[in-house]
Amino acid sequence: MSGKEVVDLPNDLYIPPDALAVFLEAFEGPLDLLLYLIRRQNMDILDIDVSEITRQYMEYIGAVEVMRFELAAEYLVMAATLAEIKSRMLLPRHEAEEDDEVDPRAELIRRLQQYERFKKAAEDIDALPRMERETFTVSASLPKLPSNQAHPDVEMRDLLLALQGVLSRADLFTSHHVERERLSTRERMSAILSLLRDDQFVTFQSLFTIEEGRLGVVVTFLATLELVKEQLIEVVQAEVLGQIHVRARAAR
Amino acid sequence: MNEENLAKIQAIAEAALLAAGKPLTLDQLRELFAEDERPARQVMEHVMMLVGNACEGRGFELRKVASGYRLQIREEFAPWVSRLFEEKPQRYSRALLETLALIAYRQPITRGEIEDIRGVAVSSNIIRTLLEREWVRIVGHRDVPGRPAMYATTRQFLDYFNLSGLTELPPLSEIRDLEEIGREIEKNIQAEIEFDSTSAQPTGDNTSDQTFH
Amino acid sequence: MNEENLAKIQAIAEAALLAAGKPLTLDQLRELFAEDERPARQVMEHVMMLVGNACEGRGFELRKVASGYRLQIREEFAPWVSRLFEEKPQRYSRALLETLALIAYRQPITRGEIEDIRGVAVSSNIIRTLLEREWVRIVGHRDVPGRPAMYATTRQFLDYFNLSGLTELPPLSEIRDLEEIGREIEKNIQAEIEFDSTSAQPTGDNTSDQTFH
Repeated sequence: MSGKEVVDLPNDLYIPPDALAVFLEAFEGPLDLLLYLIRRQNMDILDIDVSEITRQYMEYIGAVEVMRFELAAEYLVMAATLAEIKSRMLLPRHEAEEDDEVDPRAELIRRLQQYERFKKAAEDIDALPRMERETFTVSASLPKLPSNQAHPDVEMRDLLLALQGVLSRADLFTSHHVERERLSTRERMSAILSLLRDDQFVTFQSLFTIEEGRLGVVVTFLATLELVKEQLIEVVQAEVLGQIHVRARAAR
Repeated sequence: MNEENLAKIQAIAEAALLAAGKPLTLDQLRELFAEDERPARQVMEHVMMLVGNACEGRGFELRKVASGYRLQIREEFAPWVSRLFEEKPQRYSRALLETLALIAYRQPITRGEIEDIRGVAVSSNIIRTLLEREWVRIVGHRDVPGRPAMYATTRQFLDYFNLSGLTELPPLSEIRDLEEIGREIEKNIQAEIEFDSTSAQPTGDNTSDQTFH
Repeated sequence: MNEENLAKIQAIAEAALLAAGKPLTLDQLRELFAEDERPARQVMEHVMMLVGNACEGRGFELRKVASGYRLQIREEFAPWVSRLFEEKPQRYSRALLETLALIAYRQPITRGEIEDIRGVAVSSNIIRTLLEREWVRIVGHRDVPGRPAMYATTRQFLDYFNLSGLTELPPLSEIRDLEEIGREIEKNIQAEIEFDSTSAQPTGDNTSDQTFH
């Protein structure tokens, strides 16, 4: 139904009817379209021939509407704006008032200029060398890296607090039960046990270190007794008054 | 700091940049070293110069971008290297690029302000894409009804476009203020000479566009 | 094939290997070039030798692996490079600290004994972590069915906590008195240690037997 009317499109629009949709999409709005029209006419943006531009703009809008393409509302608003500027341009200008009177086109020119500079800025940004197009990230494969398990720090107070928590929960762990055994004894128990590794007997004597003095001897002795009591070691004396030997009841 | 030591730091820095696959700051590079062997900032800066020089004539180069130093393929080899990748580099729509440009040059800016300048609505898709790419982020809300979000660009944006800062963006074209326009129109009409934008005086507009953080 | 041409092919090959981030075969490298400029296999092989030589004294080296050539960070720089991937150490769980404290105060002690006192199971992870950290060691096995290992603390444990011996650990009586100060410390720690401590009283929850690596 619109074939005839499409033929009536202004020649200087140079748009085949079926390309109108594409054409519409090619513009980023009414300002973009206006800029196109201005540039095509080789007009100075600062001295727009409003009536000519308005005529072309309206023809374009008309053609699009005839084709029943959906037109963004902004295009219609701009059409109204252009019509208004055109009518104001037709009003006679008084010489005397010229200084105060603002050019009716001023606001439009400002907007066009503003838009144009960001349109240009967008092109500039698009032209910047960018990753994945002009340049690429580099990476080399990794050799075997040392295990990087960074260890958490622990404060002594955290440790004590944890213990306190256990103690207050565990009834069987009464204070006298634990406290009777001095830590030095328990430490020595561990030390003795680690001496008794290979299921071998060692002499009882060798557990003691003379340099530690009387206190050290006592600690070692208590530790040995405790180990016996806990059935962790066995003590063997082959003959009366003979050498005493000890070994772990369950060495590794 | 002797030569040998410098060479070692240089090799380590190069290795780290290759391993990281992303920009590293001077301090991140320095922190690779234990405290007792950590190079001073000036030393590290010097080393980075050495790293850069050592790329001379090779397939890659050292670049300083917003997030730090980065080794990257030289632009001249992109035609060959890009054949490695099936996917063609993504193209961005004009609408997206214009929106991005407005955010880059006019940040912080609201969507409404972008729409005012572009003269059309900005689709939510564009904003979402920019946010997802982490090229822009919301830096606050304007204290007006509706409290619209204000957008600004990110370091990732700068990194992606090979910039070390917003000041490296191509300068905005000048815009002549209205009074000036009026005078010039008159002049043009009278002299009928072709107008070219020679006005040497700073417009003041440009500088204000360059304020960033 | 002139020198200049070789140098260009070398740079492109290097760029491609770095951009690919994975091994490339000789043919994959050759296919980066348009047919009319594609180097012969022998030429490409020669170029790979040049690429390898050019890595001399740098942070990376050329390796030939089953699936082709690849550029790899030199192993000697692994200690520094690995710091890039260092994760922030997490905190030890309450369960681990309790286990450690019990081993310190009740050594030699088996896992079963620890569980008896704590009233909950001790995860293998905890024991493994303590062994790996070399704070505890196995000093023997208890002569009961299953021959459970007996744990004791190590010299490293003492060193870490700046103790010359276990006797320097506060006596248990003092720990009981901690209750008072404890509350205050607890408050501080609560923010730091990550265990759910919604209730103020020390509970037997020990949901904290979680993993922690």
